[in-house]
Amino acid sequence: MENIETKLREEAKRLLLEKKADVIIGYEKGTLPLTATPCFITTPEEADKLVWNNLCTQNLAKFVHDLITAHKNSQKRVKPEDRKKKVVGIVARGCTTRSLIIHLQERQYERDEVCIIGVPCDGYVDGKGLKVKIGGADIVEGTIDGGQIKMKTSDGDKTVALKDVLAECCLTCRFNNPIVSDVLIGSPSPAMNPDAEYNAVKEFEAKSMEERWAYFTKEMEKCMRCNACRQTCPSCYCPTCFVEQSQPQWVGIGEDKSDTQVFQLMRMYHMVGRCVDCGSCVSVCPMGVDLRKFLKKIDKDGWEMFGNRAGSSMEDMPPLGRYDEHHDKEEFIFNP
Amino acid sequence: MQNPYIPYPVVVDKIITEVDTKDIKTFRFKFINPEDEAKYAYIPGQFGELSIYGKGESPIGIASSPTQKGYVEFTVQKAGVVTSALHEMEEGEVMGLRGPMGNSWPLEFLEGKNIVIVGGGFAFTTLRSLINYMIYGENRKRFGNITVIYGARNPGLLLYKDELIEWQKRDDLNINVTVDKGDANWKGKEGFVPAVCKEVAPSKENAVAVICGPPIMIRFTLPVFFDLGFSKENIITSLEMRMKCGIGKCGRCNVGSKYVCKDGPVFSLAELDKLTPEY
Amino acid sequence: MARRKFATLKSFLNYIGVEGDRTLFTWVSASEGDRWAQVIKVATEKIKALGPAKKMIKKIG
Amino acid sequence: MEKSLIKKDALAGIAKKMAGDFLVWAPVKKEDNVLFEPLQKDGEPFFAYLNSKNAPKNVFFPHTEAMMKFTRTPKGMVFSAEENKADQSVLFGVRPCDAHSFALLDKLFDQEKYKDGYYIAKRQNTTVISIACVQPPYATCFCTSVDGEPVGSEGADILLVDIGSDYLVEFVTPKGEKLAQYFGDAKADAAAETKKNEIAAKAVDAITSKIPAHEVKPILDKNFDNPFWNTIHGKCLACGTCTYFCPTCHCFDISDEVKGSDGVRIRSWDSCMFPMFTKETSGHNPRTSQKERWRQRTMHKFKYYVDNFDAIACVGCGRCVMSCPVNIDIRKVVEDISKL
Repeated sequence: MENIETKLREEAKRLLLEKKADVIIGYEKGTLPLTATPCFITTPEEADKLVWNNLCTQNLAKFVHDLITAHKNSQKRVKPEDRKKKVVGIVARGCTTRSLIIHLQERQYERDEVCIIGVPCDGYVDGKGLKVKIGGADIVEGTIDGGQIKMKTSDGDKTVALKDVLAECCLTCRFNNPIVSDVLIGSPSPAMNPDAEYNAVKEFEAKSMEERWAYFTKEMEKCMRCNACRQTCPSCYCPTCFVEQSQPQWVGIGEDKSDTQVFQLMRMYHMVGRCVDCGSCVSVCPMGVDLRKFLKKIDKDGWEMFGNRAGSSMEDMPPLGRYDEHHDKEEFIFNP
Repeated sequence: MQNPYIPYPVVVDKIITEVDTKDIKTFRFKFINPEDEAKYAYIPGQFGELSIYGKGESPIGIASSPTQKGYVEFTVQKAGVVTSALHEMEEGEVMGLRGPMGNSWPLEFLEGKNIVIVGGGFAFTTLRSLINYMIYGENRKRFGNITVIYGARNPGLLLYKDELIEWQKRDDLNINVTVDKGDANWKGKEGFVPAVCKEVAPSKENAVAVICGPPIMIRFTLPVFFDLGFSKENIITSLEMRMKCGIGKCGRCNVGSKYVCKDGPVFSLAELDKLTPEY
Repeated sequence: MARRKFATLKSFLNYIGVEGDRTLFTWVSASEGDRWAQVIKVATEKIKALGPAKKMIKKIG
Repeated sequence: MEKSLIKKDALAGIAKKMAGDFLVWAPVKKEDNVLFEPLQKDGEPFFAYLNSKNAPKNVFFPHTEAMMKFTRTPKGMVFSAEENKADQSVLFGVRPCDAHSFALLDKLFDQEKYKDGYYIAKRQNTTVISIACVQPPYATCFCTSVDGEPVGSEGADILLVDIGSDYLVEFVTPKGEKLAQYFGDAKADAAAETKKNEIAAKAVDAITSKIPAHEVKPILDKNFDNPFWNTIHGKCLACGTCTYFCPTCHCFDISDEVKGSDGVRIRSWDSCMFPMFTKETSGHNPRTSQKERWRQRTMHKFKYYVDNFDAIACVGCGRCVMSCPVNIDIRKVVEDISKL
């Protein structure tokens, strides 16, 4: 990874110097042990902050949408002939490029407004899972070295194998290398284990309806409506979410069980053809709601019903934007 | 002790459509429990939370004067969920009223001084309360000259039209009503509020200006008063912010350390200067 | 396409444990009065058989 | 009042005994999280915790709470206030930082002019039992920078201090004394007291994370428009995690919910991090971007609350530091402000 990091910094510097990008969204070291956090680089000197490792968790595509939207809003008061384009650079792994493709398919910005620095990915650490693995101890210091995470914790020294604490979505990732990029850093990472990607969904489908409902309600009860899942999701970019509309009010704002269920159900359902399984919502959820159990079903249905994997190809149309007369199944239709 | 979150039940006693566009109405409420009226003792410049069960609450300045006994009035523009529901209500229906809330126009400070009242559009409501208070019976003697400058976009948008006529008949009030643009029947002044203020040119001697209106009006009116020599201590205004609880708990209407609902809404410009410019 | 949305919605509701028969989709043209009557009749029977909905129903008061 | 001693392994038994007599909130392990929840009949309190995931403020200020109910009748709407009553209860095992937060919340909810009956009723009827932090639970703990003490009793009615094989039980308030019988007859001697003082001093030293919280107030007074405020918010997701987990954050929203002819007015947590928080009906929003919202949150904790209540609205629990999805670290924010 060291080598990739060095190259990444060099490329970032070059892009800023050559004015190929006005800002580069990447990751820097966090203030807590074993964390990396999003950062925005606008000068070549700052590029040395950039890191690339298994602690880079979030899907940064969200910030591309935010920055370009904010820029466009600020340009509204500028005369059309004086308007400037802003090019946002982004450090993107496979899932991040999928989100960018979705933004492009959904016409959120143009291809030349984003400069994609593709990086290979071999998965990121599930921070909550790591904590569980070490019995909930507080991590005081930590390093990743040779596939091992070594930690000083409130409960003594601990070592955990990296592969044992990778995020669930990474373990079965099909697209760990960038799908589209302007600059590609390093050589592609070896494949993860995509053949197993729907195993958990299949297992869940095989349960009885009441078992499934019990699991859904149990997970949703953890939710405290902090909105972190929605806020971090690159595909959740509506200016006003249905949750916040007051005329009419679609869902209550409190912690009522049914309101939480409706919020989560509707947010997840809006991900049909749009969830790239980046795991950001799962990683930011402070309460550890098992969102992926449900979102992966949406991914599976998209693949099985329409042969689509969200954001997997620049040429594809979004699956809900088209229809295949010969192959779309009809058994869901009620024909008395 | 009275739970400050619980409204008093009131009945809509009278609805007066104020403007041609019909989206501003004055609602007169009577308390269902007579003892609540005494609990609702208010001062001009305060506001109340109008509460419609199932819709929510909306903070609105009190338009009537405490000298008007037996009822409380609010002039409300139809805008959000609650105010829209209010506009659908009919006389005789029951709803809720919380308050009174906020500080108020500084009556003690105003006493013995010449008062210049400047109002624009819909924001005239709590100024109307103040005027009616000051001109009521013996109260009038407690204040010096009273000059009123009130403007609306057009004659149809003037509030309290009957009262304006009554006020103009009095010789102890200097009433200047203006519209941005008149119509065929309009015989009064035409022109923006700041221009009329310049024309009327009230003296700064022992005077206080009470100004309330849309931000754009305030922006252009203040320089006129500064030119006339009014100090920031002697210019008073009322702020608007999004509010919910009305009693300084829910945390959204603060400007710096002050809560507009509890410590305001009335501030002098000198006080506002000490606050953060975030409103 | 509406049909794709409906197909995935029904599948998703079923997955989280909401009875599949509570969501029914069909095509009825404005000219198909008889068919419309038939659809409603059978749908009503199905829903009645399931009994009152208990999931995601909000209680107030 | 004399102090008692209890054996360390007696703690869970005492909590369970109390739970037989009234409502007891205790740390409970729920899957991977430790949360303060009402102790069920067959439930086990989890006292081997560092601290609870969420702040126990929800005991007094629940996420969602009914304020009044209304019913549509042929005679029109009839409404009834929710009674401000609360059953006698015990909040067992909060950390001193969280107990400290209650003293701070009291300042707001229990002001002279406007009293918040919903909060006050629960607060008055709840006995707070703290368990002191002999070791700082987390490396991110910084209570000593914000007027807290790891072995402090501010906001607590009873304080338990682990002095080795026993807990020293200190009855801080008359409300705490009323529960003395649950803690047995063993009285603490002078040696135990000495031990406690040693532990308390060591615990203070063990807290190595420090922020210049008191130094920033005069700086904040003058720097509302400092360009520094442009530097924090870029990566902020505008989620409410920091505020929902914060023991002292207390902003709420009020809304009505109706079904058929019945309805309820509820209040529920809100957050200054949410863009809609200050948006007015007209569309105007005095806090236009996340920059203003971050400034508000910081100012509220380290300036506005100090102006109004002479206290910093932060207890140094570190929950916001640990829970922020994008690692915006309030310790660094305060540190940076101190250098302006």
